[in-house]
Amino acid sequence: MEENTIYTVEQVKDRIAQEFPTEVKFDTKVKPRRLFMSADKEILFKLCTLLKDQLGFDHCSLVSGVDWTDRFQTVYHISSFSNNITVEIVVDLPHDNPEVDSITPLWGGANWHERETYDMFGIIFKGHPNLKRLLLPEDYTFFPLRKDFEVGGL
Amino acid sequence: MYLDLWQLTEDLTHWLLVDVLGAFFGWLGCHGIEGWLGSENVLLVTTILIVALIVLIVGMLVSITLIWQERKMLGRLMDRRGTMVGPIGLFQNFADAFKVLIKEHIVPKAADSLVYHVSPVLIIGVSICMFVTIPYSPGFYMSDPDLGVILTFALFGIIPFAVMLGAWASNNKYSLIGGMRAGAQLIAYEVPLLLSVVGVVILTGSLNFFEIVQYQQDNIWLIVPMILGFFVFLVSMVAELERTPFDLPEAEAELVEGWGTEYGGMRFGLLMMSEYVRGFVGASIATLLFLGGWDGPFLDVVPEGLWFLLKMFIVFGIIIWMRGAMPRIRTDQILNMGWKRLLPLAAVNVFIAIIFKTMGWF
Amino acid sequence: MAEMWINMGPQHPMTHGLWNLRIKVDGEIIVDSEPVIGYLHRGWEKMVEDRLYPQIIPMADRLCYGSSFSWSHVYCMAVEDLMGIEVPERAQYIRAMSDELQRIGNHLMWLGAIGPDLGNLTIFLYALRERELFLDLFTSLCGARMTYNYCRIGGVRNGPPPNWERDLVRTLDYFEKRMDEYEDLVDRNALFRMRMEGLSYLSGKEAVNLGVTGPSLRGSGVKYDIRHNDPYEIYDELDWHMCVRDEGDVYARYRVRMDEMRMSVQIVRDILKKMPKSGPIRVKPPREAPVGTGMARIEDPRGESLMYVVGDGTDKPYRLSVRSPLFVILSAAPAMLNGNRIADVPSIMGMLDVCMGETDR
Amino acid sequence: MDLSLYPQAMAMSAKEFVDWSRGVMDDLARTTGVKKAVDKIADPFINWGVRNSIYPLHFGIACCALEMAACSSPRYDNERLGMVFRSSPRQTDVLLVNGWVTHKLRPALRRLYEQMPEPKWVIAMGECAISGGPWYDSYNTVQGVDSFIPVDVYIPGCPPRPEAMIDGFLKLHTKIKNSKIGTFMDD
Repeated sequence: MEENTIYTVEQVKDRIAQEFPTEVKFDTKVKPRRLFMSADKEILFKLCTLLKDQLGFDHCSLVSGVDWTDRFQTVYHISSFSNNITVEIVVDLPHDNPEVDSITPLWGGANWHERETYDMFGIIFKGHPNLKRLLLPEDYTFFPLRKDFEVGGL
Repeated sequence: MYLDLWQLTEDLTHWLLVDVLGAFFGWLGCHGIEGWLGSENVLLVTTILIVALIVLIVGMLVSITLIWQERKMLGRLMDRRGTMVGPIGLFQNFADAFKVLIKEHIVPKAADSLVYHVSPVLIIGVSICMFVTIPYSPGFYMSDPDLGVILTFALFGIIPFAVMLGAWASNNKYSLIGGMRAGAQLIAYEVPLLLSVVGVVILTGSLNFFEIVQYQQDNIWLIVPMILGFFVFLVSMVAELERTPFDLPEAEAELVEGWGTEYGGMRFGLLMMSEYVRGFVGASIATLLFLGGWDGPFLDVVPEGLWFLLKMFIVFGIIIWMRGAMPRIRTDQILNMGWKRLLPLAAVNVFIAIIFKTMGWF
Repeated sequence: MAEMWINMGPQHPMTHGLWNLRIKVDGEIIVDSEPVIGYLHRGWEKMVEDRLYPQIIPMADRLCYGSSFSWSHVYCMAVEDLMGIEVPERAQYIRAMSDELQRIGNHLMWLGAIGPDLGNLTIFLYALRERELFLDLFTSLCGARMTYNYCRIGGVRNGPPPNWERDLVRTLDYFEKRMDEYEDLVDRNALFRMRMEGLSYLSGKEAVNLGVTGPSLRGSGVKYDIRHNDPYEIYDELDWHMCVRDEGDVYARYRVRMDEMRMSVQIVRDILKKMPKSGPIRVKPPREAPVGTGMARIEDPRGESLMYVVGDGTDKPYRLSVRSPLFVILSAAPAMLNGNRIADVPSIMGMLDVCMGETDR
Repeated sequence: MDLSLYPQAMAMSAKEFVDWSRGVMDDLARTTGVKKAVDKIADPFINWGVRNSIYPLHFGIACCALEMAACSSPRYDNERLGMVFRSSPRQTDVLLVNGWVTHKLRPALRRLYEQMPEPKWVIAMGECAISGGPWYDSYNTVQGVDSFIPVDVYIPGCPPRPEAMIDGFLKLHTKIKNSKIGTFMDD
């Protein structure tokens, strides 16, 4: 972990574009200390490893999901303590088979976020140590944050 | 100036049994009953029973006042009013007592019913037994055993046993842990407690409360030579009474209500009461052994019992003050403190007493 | 004694909310632990999908009742990010000021809560006594004691009332004196120190990896405060510094929070000096949000709170996801608990300032 | 007076004997008017005692829990009214439900209610406990705590101020005063 090297947003962007020229697409939005991108689900773990080990991103802020009815998205907010940059990675998943690599082995802080996302959307995180329901009782059969679950359902 | 309880009761009994009842039966013509009522044994037994009743009532009233003192004083320490039911909150404890009287009595399904029921009885019984040994003044006492000090501490020693029984019988994990803690802590603090008393015994040469107080009246209050012993005694006594900072067995934060978690209704009331009965006894022993008992100025005007109670309330006030200012300490720390700090200090105190005795200073 | 599992909760004096800590003990030592949460889960994220944007503000207040303002603040910032709204400068100052007052109020509630945890009720009542003063300030500012409904998308609802500055300065002066009293009671008491020092060590690296943020992270010696590292509102113009302790134990976490209270007082004084006396406090937001995403994060009293909002062109959010600081910190609880004693559970957990409303959502 | 079993009393088992003698004593007290006299004397005292020593369960659920804590702060000081928060349900009289109840919590709350000894009361504090409040369309909350435990006093507000909570407890005082708590043998 190169803790002492401080990267700018541009440098991080160049580095990622250099490693993953086709798999990662950058958003056009520009904001200070923010970097927006979308990535293929196959290279997510590799991308995160790169972020953590070489670019000094040591804090996983949030893992959440979005249901677009035709596809799922998982959204990762990963920030760096040394660079003061927060990256937002959006990963598209097919609606019938939502599976993605777990990033818990990299950041312990993602553990419960992934469990919660599974709890709410039914997205499977491969390689997660303990993927069980977290907030809802174990015997629930539905995933409430999916769009086909009505508000005020039950 | 003091009230001679025994003499007074004897007169009262004599008047009641001989002059009133005896005369009545004599008028009826039942001279057998009249003679039996006037016989020595009957008079003695009745006197003892009446004295016991008076001592019990007085002791209970004092203990209830201690609860009031604690609630009020703690309230003032915390910048609030404290209880305000009745005039200056004096009736709060009676309200509590009436309430627990009618509460439903629940026995947990998996509890060991017999032991669950026996344990609070044992605790409150042993606590009330300790009234027997505490003299309030030269005239106001229940009994005057030669080994009064030993008897009191022996009764104190039964409590952890009863606590562990009750804790185990409740079939609750918090109770069990609380009971184990109570056992470990009470046993660990008996030793420095008794050792700190040894110094007093060496100096006064007696195990009788009356002789110890007489010695202090003749010479000096023992807190002066035995200041170290008094400190050790007070700390150990707080631990023995399971009060903050040593209230681990009832640690509310982690063990809900400690070993008494499953006790509700009247049994909860009794356990609460016994805690303050023991508080009264503990503060009384400190007063008798170190603070000169009923000794004090203006003895020809002020009753001696009043001096005793005043000192006792002050000692209990210090204990309440400790509760207001300190947090609870941890299990390992409490045992460390007992065995590694207080025990050596108590031993040093014994040596000091021996030196004083051999030099003939006190 | 054989090993056994103990359920601490849902009703337990240690929890300060509603959750269940399952611990496996060997005698008095904890060998394993597992927090069970979800007792307060009411489907916040699902319900807000059926609410208009302004209607969500009072609901965000109820995310964490201890620090309501900072939650509605982060929500408004996220929606402003989505809608592309620039907040007037005076509103930014007022927001930062409310944030800091909220931080003091919340830390006072925490200070009160650790009192019974450590076995002393006095500090509880002292802290609550001063908390009332700050609640009074909030009542005069926005009319409610705890759930303010004060922040607005594009600004704040109203400016400070008359005599606000006088009341605020008086309260802060009084409060600083009281801070000395707390430190007399806690820091100078050997028993409190015995209970807290050297307990539940968490190294900086471990804390970062576990996602711990806020005072707990700064207690482990990591210099990270979003107000400083990712400044929002006008924090980069104010005169303040981060409070960091290197020890990594419970006492360090306690100290960081106490220092933060003093620092908040300093920040509020600075804001009073620099705040423009007049000017707009609010811009009118559009009713519909554009298609896109917005994200905001602020330094909550408990750590990093983040909201991510997805707009789909209607007047309701398509998705609003919340990062609660305590949600992540609780997942790190086993790392802090294992190896300690049962008696330390309340002091370790109490130092985290548990608030289940935001954790379960 | 059911004395018909008197000849068999010697042959009864202990439990039967206790039940039988209790019934006899009860009848005796009723017919002779002892019960009335005892009630007349004891009822005011016991009712007063119950009124003035209400121990709520130390159980914080949500927002209102902070107001419950604030209620014991020096400014409001609920100990004036004899209220002491106890942590064990066995030693409490009032279950103060101060927050929304989720489906995961519901069995636990019901169990806490069952664990409390009679006489006991329930106070629903805040909108969420009364009717679901802001979470009226949630998939995981119970809409009103009175759907599964009987509630005696409702304290509206979101959250209610501590004064409102004290007022709720005073309402409970009135309710107890008008009830028959404190009369004997009135099963």
